[in-house]
Amino acid sequence: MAVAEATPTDLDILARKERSPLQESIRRLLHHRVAVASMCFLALVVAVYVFADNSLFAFLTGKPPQPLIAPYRYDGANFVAVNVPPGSRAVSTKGEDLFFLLGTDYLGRDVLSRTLYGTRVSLSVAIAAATVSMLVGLVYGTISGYVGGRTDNIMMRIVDFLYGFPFLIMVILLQTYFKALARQGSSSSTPILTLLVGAAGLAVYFGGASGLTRELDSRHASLVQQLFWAQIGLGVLHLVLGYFAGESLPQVVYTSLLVLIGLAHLGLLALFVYHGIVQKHAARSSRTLFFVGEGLFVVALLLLGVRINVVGGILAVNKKMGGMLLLFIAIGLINWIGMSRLARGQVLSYKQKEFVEAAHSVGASDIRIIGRHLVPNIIGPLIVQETLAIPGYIFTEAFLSFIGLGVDSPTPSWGIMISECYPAIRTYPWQTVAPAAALTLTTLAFNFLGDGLRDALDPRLKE
Amino acid sequence: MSEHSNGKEVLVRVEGLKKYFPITRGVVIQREVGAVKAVDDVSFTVYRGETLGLVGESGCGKSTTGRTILQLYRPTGGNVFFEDVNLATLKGGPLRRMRRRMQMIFQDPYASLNPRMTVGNIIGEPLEVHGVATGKARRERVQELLALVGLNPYFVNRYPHEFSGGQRQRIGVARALALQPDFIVCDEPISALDVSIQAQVVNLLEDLQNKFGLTYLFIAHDLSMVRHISDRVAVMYLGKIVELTDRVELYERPQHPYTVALLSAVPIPDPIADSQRQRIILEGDVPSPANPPPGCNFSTRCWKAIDICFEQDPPFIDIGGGHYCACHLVK
Amino acid sequence: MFNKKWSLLLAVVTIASLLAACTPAETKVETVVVTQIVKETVTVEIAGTTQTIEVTKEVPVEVTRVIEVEKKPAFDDRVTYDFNLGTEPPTADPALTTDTTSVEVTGNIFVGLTLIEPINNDVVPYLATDWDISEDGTVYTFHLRDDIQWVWWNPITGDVEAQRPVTAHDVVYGVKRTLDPATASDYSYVLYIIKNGMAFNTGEEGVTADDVGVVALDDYTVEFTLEYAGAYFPSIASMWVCFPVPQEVIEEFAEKWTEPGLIWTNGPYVMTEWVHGGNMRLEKNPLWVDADSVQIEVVNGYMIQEASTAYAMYLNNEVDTVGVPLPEIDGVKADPVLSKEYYQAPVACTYYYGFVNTKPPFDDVRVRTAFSAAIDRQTLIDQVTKGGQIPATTFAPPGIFGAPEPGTLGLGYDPDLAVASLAEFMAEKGLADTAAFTATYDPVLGHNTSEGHARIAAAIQAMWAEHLNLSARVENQEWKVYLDTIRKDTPVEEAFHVYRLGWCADYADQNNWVFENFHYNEGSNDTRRQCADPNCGSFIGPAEFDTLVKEAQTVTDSDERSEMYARAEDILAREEAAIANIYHYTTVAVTKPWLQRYYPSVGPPYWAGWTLDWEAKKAATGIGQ
Amino acid sequence: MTKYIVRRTLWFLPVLFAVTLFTFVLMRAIPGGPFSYAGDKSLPPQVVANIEAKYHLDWPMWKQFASYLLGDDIVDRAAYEESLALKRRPSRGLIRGDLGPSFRYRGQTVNDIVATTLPTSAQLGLMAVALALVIGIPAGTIAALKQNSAIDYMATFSAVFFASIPSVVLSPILIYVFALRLNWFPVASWGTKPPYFLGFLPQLAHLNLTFLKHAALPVFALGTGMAAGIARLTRGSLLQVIREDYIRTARAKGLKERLIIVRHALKNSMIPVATILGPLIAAVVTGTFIVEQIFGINGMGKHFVQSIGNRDYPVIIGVTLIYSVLLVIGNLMVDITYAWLDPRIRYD
Repeated sequence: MAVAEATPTDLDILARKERSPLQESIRRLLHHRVAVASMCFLALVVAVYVFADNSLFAFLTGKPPQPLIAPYRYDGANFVAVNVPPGSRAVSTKGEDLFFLLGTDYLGRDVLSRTLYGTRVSLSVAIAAATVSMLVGLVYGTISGYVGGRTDNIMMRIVDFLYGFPFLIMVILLQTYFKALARQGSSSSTPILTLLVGAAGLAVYFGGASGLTRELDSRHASLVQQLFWAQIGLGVLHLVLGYFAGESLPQVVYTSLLVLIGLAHLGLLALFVYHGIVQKHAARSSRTLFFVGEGLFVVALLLLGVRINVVGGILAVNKKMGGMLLLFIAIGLINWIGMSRLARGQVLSYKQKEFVEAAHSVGASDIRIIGRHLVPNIIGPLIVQETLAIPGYIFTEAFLSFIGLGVDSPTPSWGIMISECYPAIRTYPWQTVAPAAALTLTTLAFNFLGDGLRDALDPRLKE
Repeated sequence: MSEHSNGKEVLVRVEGLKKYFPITRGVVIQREVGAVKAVDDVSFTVYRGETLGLVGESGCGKSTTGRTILQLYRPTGGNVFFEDVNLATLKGGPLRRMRRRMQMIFQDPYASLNPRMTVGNIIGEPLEVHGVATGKARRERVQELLALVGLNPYFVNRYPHEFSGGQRQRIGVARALALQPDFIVCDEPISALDVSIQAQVVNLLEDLQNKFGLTYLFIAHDLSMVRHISDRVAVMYLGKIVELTDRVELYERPQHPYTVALLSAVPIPDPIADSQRQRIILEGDVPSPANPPPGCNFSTRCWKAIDICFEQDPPFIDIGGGHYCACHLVK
Repeated sequence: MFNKKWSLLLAVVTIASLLAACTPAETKVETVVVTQIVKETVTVEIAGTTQTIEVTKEVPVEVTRVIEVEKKPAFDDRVTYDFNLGTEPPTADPALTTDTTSVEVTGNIFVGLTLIEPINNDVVPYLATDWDISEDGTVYTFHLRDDIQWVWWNPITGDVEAQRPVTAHDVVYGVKRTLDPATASDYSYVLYIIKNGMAFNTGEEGVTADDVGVVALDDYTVEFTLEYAGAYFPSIASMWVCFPVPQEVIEEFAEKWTEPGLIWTNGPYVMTEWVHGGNMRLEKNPLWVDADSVQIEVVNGYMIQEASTAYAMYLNNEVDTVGVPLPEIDGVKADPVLSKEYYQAPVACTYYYGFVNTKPPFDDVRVRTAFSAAIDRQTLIDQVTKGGQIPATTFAPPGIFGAPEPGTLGLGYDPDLAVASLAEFMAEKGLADTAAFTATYDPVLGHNTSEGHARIAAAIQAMWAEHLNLSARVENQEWKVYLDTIRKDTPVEEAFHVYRLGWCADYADQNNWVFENFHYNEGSNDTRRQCADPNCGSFIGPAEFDTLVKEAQTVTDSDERSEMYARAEDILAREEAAIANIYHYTTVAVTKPWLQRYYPSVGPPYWAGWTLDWEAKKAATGIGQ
Repeated sequence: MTKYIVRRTLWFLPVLFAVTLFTFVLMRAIPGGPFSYAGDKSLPPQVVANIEAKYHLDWPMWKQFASYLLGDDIVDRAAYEESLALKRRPSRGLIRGDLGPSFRYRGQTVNDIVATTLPTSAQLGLMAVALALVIGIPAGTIAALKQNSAIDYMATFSAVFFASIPSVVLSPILIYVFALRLNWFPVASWGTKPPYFLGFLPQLAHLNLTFLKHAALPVFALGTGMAAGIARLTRGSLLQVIREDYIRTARAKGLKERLIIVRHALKNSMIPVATILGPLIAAVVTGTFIVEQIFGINGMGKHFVQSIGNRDYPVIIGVTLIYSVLLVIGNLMVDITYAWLDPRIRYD
């Protein structure tokens, strides 16, 4: 046998990947015992989240999901075993032998199964709200801080405005509104007005585009033509999807397709404006016609999408998720404010750094500077902040459940389980204890993880 | 390509360059209540292949001038011609394309390198941005550059925090060289370094200039280093260039009172001469650039000032042999 | 620096404690500011000439009340009944009252013309001693007692002072005020039976308050003229919308007239304290005609909304009686002490599921029959609601005039019928199995967001799954949105297939039940009976049910009326299967052994008839020692 | 500084206007009106029309909003005169401090409701904040000073633990243990009632053991979570501060350790605590629904939730506005406290 056909050269060793600051932080985090324990616990929770039932595989096979980790389905009522204490056995009406490790609730549903399924809502709310508020806050704060000047001023005034808005009342109002929409949105008819706007837009657009093709030189004219047909194509696709494919496609696919098309519209417009061909080479009238028509057309198509597709789609997805989606949106949409302030402050301090100027001087675009230079540097404190905010989101979900604005029954969430069962805390304590313990442990883990992350990212704190 | 009267080729021509930073008031509606005149009507030319030193106290607008020339700050007024292209009117893509030809080396080697990027990515970024080289070619080019500035080419995957100050400045130089520019603004590239390292970096810059025929705008507050490296030297005071001439001419025959005062403060490496020379101590503080004095900017501190100095701004004129000066007393 | 701060703090504390020690706190003047509108004549000089101008001004009138606060509040050794009102009563104004909490308050401080006697639900004389009915049944003449006084509780002395006797004019004023569109009374429509009542209330051109068919023949005789012969009018006359109210007080204090210290009342109790949202205190009216028989002297009502908290207060001897929260019922029944204090009494309310009769597949009577017959009412009561409710097969509960005995008519649990009906329907539609049924129609059961409704819905969902082998989805909506959704004019696509609703008696007559709820065009008809199109834009016409309940209004012979209503109920629940009646409510309460109380099935509890063993209560709770 | 405060105060106005407008529009967008039903009974349209006319809900939206903001006399003189003639309260407008009538509680105005319930909530909230500060700051300080000791671990753990228990779980447990089992405290209700001293303080005559007994459990239920949060913040920021150079300098000067902590470190480490205190006070002073609900306290918290359920529009806007006002005032106080804690911060 040949020995060491290819020995690694010294050069390769020298060129090895060095530890990045991120890896340093991870290494420090892994030395934080409580944080590691929290992460292990959260990993367990995530495992429960994913494998509570086999819906992942069931999605592929199209069969109804079966419980996997959870002993029973979360909505399996057993009238033979209502409110039985932990460790009880019962025989169902169909003769199955049932065992309830943590007892049952007022409909004879297994408390253990419901608690396990409950991770889905509570964790989803936590993660989704954190992601939404993080993304929105990051984008908003970064733009505000990066662009600076008057834009920054206006954007921060808006944030100041929102800072005076009562967060909880807004969530309650929004959630009430969303919940009310949930049934009404399912059957909205095609708005005539939108169609009219779209038709008018198309006509004007056509006029403008044909004018432009005449006035521009051949290269630019062909670009306008291509753009025009691309727009028409997108519009037709849009309409076809909206009317005919709406029912047969899965809602998620369908909604995301429509959103993509809408974005593509805007993107094309932006591209065109960016190149500024039209401004330079064409007559003012054709130019105006073109832009007004284009704008109307896009607005009409988007409106159409929003009316019959996006809202309907979102509501349908929301219904599939047991009412969670709108909860995410409500909580996330309002919590981004603090995040945007933090992001802006960080951007302002990094914007001054010479490496950003250096990037400018080599001709890097703004997007690149934000993406490659600013965001990687400011993301750390934001992640810490978001981790520490997660218990708050979980509590908010519990609170909304308490006042009847949480997810739809019978989808279990810890908040709903607690609020349904706490009046019985004297008689059937196990019904409250299980979800309360799960909730407390999870928030505890997030809190400890947040502390650990902060220590890891800011090593000065540790002696 | 414009030729100057003295036969040297002009690379950069700055005409009446102004950079004002607005001072705003108001919470809801912001209104401008004044401006910091960081660069106030500056004109000069840089010839191909030369090193133009730019000196002055901190806060006089040297760095701003350098950054405004490179369009890192958009000028408030005036023109910057790079060869025949007016950079001040360029935007977007065309400007970005011009950036390939002019680069900058920064003062603080710690702040000018992104701590989250590897050296390879830092130096390779210009190549990537302009699509010069990607993938393997880019890596090879980066290693070439590292070697060129005297660093081990196999450091490409290291992070800036693993290097010393001098090494970092070399990385900065390598980044500036990546696109093979014609013109480099060196913004006090050595003032943050230890004295022992300073000479190495300056020598490196000189070597590179010789090798690639680079043109430098060398910004510094250290007159002796400027004397060492520059062909010509411009002296700035409060947003204006007060004197611009040959290195030798300036150091031998300074005309402007401010230059005279500045040079008198330079230590001479001869203890006897140093103790015998007359040092001019300027009184008072530099006036605020937001509210410069009427007349000559230097009038408030000038020991030679006469009445006209307090009323009229002296013109920046050639007093002979390419020696420019802005002083009523110098004709 | 530190010493300074500490000394400042010390000073503040000292001053505060001195204040606390010095304040006599014996009397406290409290003022209620009432805005009054007055016209004033003002003389002004304009350009040298003097002019008199009439100016309308809002003048704040301060009504001062001084309350004695004793230094050491001596124990009030009067017979005190503590209970939980549950919520803040939205109003104490009889004309605006709509909810049970307000009815409980107004019913005890005001008297009606008649009274629904709490034990047998008979209509008995109250303010009216007797009444005459004209031949055609359209004119009712009530003769009033002359010994009932308007009383005012004097907040300064704490005494109850007689003002003047209650007369027929007060009754007329009360009725017309309820009907006055400016009063904006929710329940004014109940009085539409009175001649021109509807015309006046809806602001019909040329109809004024004088045209309304109610007049005072003399001080103690009042005559009502009705639109049609309404045999149930004496029941209506017991309602708060007909209460006599004091005109002078209402005109003086406008909206604030129901505040203690301002309000005049005429019932067995007077209101002496109303902390909005906190508690309400009422005291016995010593000038009440039957004051000697009123044993409970002070009534203290808390406004605790959380049922489990109120129950904990009962356990802690803080209230004398309380409703038992659902999860506690089993525990109470098992507890040796509490089980003796436990009582369940029927209440004149019905819980039912309505079918949207125009929404497929529920536009087919066989489907409605199947879904109704598959609900095992008794199991639901035993397992879920637990309060000993009565399984309902017809709509109106026992105690309502004309209500059939539960279980004798209508449709109840009948799994065989359910399966057969559904099978017949599916065979006709060519549906192979129930999976196909679900896939085709996706039936949705809606309820308003509440844990109790959710439990019942989940249980019934399970029963449908068990007996019919099909799955219905359950959706819930917030109350106000829900009410919007279930209206008959909601687009049918947005409507649920099945919705839940409850109904409680306003007055003890079937007219309030089958007619007001299900008559095809004069009732609220949320089930969309007899609608010509799915969205209920027009009607097919009266069916037998509609003719019966309309005619029964005017029939004077009570046996005949009862029979007509029995037939109507049978049609509604069985032949049309427009709704699925589920159960008739019960009150599930625990009461301390020292309290003797009634559980009226219709109308409010009248505390005047209750007794409380004060010594026993003091001994058990340790108060006053 | 004065100028700064004045400017910030002026800035309140557009914020409050925006809050009003937003709430006004959003709540009207929610389906279901305040009057179409009485209980379960759907009302005839004529009756609903009468009620809506009384509250001017038949006006176009802009006019309703203008009337809410400015008052009937400015927006529609004729309607104003008519209201006076009918002895009704015309809207005097938000600008004159009139929050309007309650739709649900006929005869009460939103001002009445706020005057009754806000003081109760404020008493509960302020006591809870006081408790939180009294427990949280010392606990956090001790934990920071004894970093990585057993005390620190205990304090940190219990802080995180208490911050992780929702009050909906804690409150019933407190009632069960301390009211029903041990009989130390009453189950529910609040120990003082209006009229209040200075509009929000309990009457001195009511300040007795009974008041404290009623307050004990809800204050504890509300305060522990906050105390835990404050302790964590104090610890974290104190740890950061005592590593700063000036503390080292103070140590080098030979100052007493206690003096260093109290005079130098603690004051500077209070900045993050001050930051959260503003919104925190605004939140608890206007009432926390869960604690008030479970302990049967007549506070403002319930109106946040129930007024939306009742579609009681004026109450929704009213309580939202009160909350916003407290929030912006709280934030202003925070900024002023900043300046006091950190003299480097100057506002002008």
